[in-house]
Amino acid sequence: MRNEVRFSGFGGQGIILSAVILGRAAVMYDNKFAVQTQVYGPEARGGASMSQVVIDDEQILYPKVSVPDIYVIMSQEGFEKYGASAQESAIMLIDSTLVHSRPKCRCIEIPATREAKLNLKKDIVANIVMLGALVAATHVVSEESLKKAILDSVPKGTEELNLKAMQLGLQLGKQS
Amino acid sequence: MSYDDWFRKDRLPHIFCAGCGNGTIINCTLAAVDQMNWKKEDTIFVSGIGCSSRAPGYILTDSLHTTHGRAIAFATGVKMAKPDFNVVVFTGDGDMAAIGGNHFIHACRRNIDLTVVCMNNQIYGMTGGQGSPTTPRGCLSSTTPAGCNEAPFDLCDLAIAAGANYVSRWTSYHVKELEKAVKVGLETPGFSFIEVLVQCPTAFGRRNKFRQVMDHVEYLRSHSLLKAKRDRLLEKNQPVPEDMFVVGELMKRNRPALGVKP
Amino acid sequence: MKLVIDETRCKGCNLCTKVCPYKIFREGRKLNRKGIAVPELDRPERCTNCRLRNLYGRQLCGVCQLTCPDQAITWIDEEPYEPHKVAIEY
Amino acid sequence: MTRVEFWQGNTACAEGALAAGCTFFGGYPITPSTEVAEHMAAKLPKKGGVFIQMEDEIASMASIIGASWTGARAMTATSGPGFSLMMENIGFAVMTETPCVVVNVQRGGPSTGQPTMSAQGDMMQVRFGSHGDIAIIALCPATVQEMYELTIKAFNLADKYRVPVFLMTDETIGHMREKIIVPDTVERVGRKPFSAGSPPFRVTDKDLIPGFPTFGTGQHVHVTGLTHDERGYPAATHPALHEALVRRLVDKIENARYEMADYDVINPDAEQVFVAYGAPVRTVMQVMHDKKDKNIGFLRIRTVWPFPEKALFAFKNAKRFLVPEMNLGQIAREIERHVCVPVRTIPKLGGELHTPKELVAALEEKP
Repeated sequence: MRNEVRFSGFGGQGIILSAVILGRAAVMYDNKFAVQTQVYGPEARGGASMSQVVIDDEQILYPKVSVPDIYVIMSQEGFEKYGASAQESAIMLIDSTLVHSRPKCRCIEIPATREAKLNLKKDIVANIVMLGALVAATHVVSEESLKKAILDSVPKGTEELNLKAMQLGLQLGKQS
Repeated sequence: MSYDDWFRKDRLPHIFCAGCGNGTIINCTLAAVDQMNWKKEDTIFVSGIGCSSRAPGYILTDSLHTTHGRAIAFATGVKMAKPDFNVVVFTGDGDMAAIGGNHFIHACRRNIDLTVVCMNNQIYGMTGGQGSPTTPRGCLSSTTPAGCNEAPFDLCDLAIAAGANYVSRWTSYHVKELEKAVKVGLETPGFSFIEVLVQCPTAFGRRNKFRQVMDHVEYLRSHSLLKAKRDRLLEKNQPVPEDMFVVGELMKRNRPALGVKP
Repeated sequence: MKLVIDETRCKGCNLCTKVCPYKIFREGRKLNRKGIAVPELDRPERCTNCRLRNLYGRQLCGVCQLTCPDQAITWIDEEPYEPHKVAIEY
Repeated sequence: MTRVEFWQGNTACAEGALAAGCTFFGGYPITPSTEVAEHMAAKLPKKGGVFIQMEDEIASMASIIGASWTGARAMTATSGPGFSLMMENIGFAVMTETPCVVVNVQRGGPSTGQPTMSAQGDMMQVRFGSHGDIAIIALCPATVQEMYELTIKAFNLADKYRVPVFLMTDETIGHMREKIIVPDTVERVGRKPFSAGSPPFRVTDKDLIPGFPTFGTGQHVHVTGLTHDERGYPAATHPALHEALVRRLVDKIENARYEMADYDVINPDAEQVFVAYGAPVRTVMQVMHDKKDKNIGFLRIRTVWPFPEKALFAFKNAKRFLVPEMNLGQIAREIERHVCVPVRTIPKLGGELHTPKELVAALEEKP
């Protein structure tokens, strides 16, 4: 089964890293195939940042995302640029702290930034909260794989914080 | 062993014009190299394009005759890949200061352990006498028929400002001093730059009142001002003659260098 | 020691005639096979290097050799070595 | 033991170079190839190699040629504008038969164009960009796995044929992260040994490749970009010698075109045949997978130069060749030279990969 996941937010939120972690979880620990791509360039720095992951049980041929079925949106501009056109069958996880628009498709509101700030005192891990919620809501990769991929990817010394963020995300995702 | 052994004898005589001083500079460089007791197989001569750059073709070592202006960039590759090698670059004023100016200043900045001998004939010799970045104001060349109206580069000042460890200037008349200067350059770790003003009877002299080879050599002799003398003049607040150029060891220092033999 | 000029390399620039402190070179008058007037030696015994190099065991002057752009000037050993008696003109 | 990684194309390229024994990298930052240099900067010194950031791409190319003569496996990586700057020294490498690897992560041109977008616009430049008649080898990966494998192959071909070898990839593959299986050993083919004492550029073998007289081995070889005789000495005004030299430099590559050809022929009986290299391969594969039609053939090329024209003749029933390229039809023109049936270019500019829909539309159009 082919899943196409699109992450968008503003530069500095760790949008690209989220996509890399998700792809890594699928490839390294779920024995699946994944391709991660992203928008490069100056417009992706100050403005809306976007990254996509294709996850499939089979070899991925066409590597680009054509119609995403899962969205993770973490900024209003990101929503407008990369989320507003979501088709109705898609699932969209929205950081409800930062995005006030809502799509036509199924929408899961995760107050990731607020919760990260409240519970972990660090809103920098909001992206990991969103990843946890994403996995809880869609099971696109397993929880265990996500955990390992996060540990592979985050800076040394922040492992515990990031795992807490993931747990928080999983909880929030399961509740919704 | 004398420096004569460093020539590819089957290639001599070389293609330089009668009276061209490039051969003199090759002699002085090889005499200095010979005193270093370097092995031929560990010594690499690199050059770009131009009269000066034909020099490595007459020297019995591995040699790299490259593209216009890029000699120092090629030499950087050789030296960085194999710091054991002794790498000497022959270049000219057009080759090094015009098209290769960027490579030159960056090699000085890196202070990479090369010795660069620049044969400055103040003109493009091989292409037939066009103005170069070191053609003095007022001098005639085939592209400055009314006299050069641009200011020339002071290559030594450039090298010092850019960070070279050793910088000196001599002329093709000062053979003994040049030989010593090259030797010090070879001994100094880091980037060593030796500028040699050289007569070019065919392309420069002919247009600039140095019809006879010796006239030009005599000009180089009489217009070179020893650095020590210049410094004395400055000390005494006396004017330094404007038509003279300073010769001697202009910089010797020991900044951290790149690519030095381990 | 004996100074020799390699006619096959010399291009006739006559720089040697100007740089030698003892003026042992003078401009050539006869053209050789290549059409070059190779400088001639004028009382080469006056050359310090020729006379005294073997005695001191090192190069004594050699400005002509370094200057010669065409690598045409060298010294060869004379066999058997015979010291020359010369009167030096100042 | 192989291992699985989730690598970016550019990382895979750098890792491939490290696995191939690359010991010298001279480069200059340029999007979208910079990650290759960054990865090499981090890893190469730890393996005893040398990374140097040069002042421009001209110097980068020069430095790897210099390094190569010391025996190093040397490489640089760049993109369009930098690639254009390298052209003169690429010709020098061809003339002096210097093995080296140049990675070109292609982006949209001309000029500064689209630094962060994908293109295949340098396919003709790599073949004909340097002045004079040259022959080079160019490889085009379509997956991150191939980025790794073809980089290794590039080093082997460069050493074997004594020629610059180009990894002509594109932003799509260079920037994409994908699953890759990393082998624990790789094949290395070194340079032909030099028999001491013989003239350095004398050729006695049928393959027209002289042995490599590495600097520092006492061969006193003179390397010049001028037309040279077998001793390496300039002989620039000798017409017969020049012709013989240039013909040899071209023939040693062109004569070996089938030996180094690397392509897949899928459905050789088909009437409609896709030909692709680099990123568009992925779209064609998607179309082939979705359609499952034996009447659609596919020639997937990895060695684009020298062009393996024989591969086209494998499709005996071909009525039409369809060539999706991220340019206005550069390799399509090469294909046209060899076949008598129509060649439909499917050009794509703008920096995005062809979509399967676009290829299907071209496939289904009435002739």
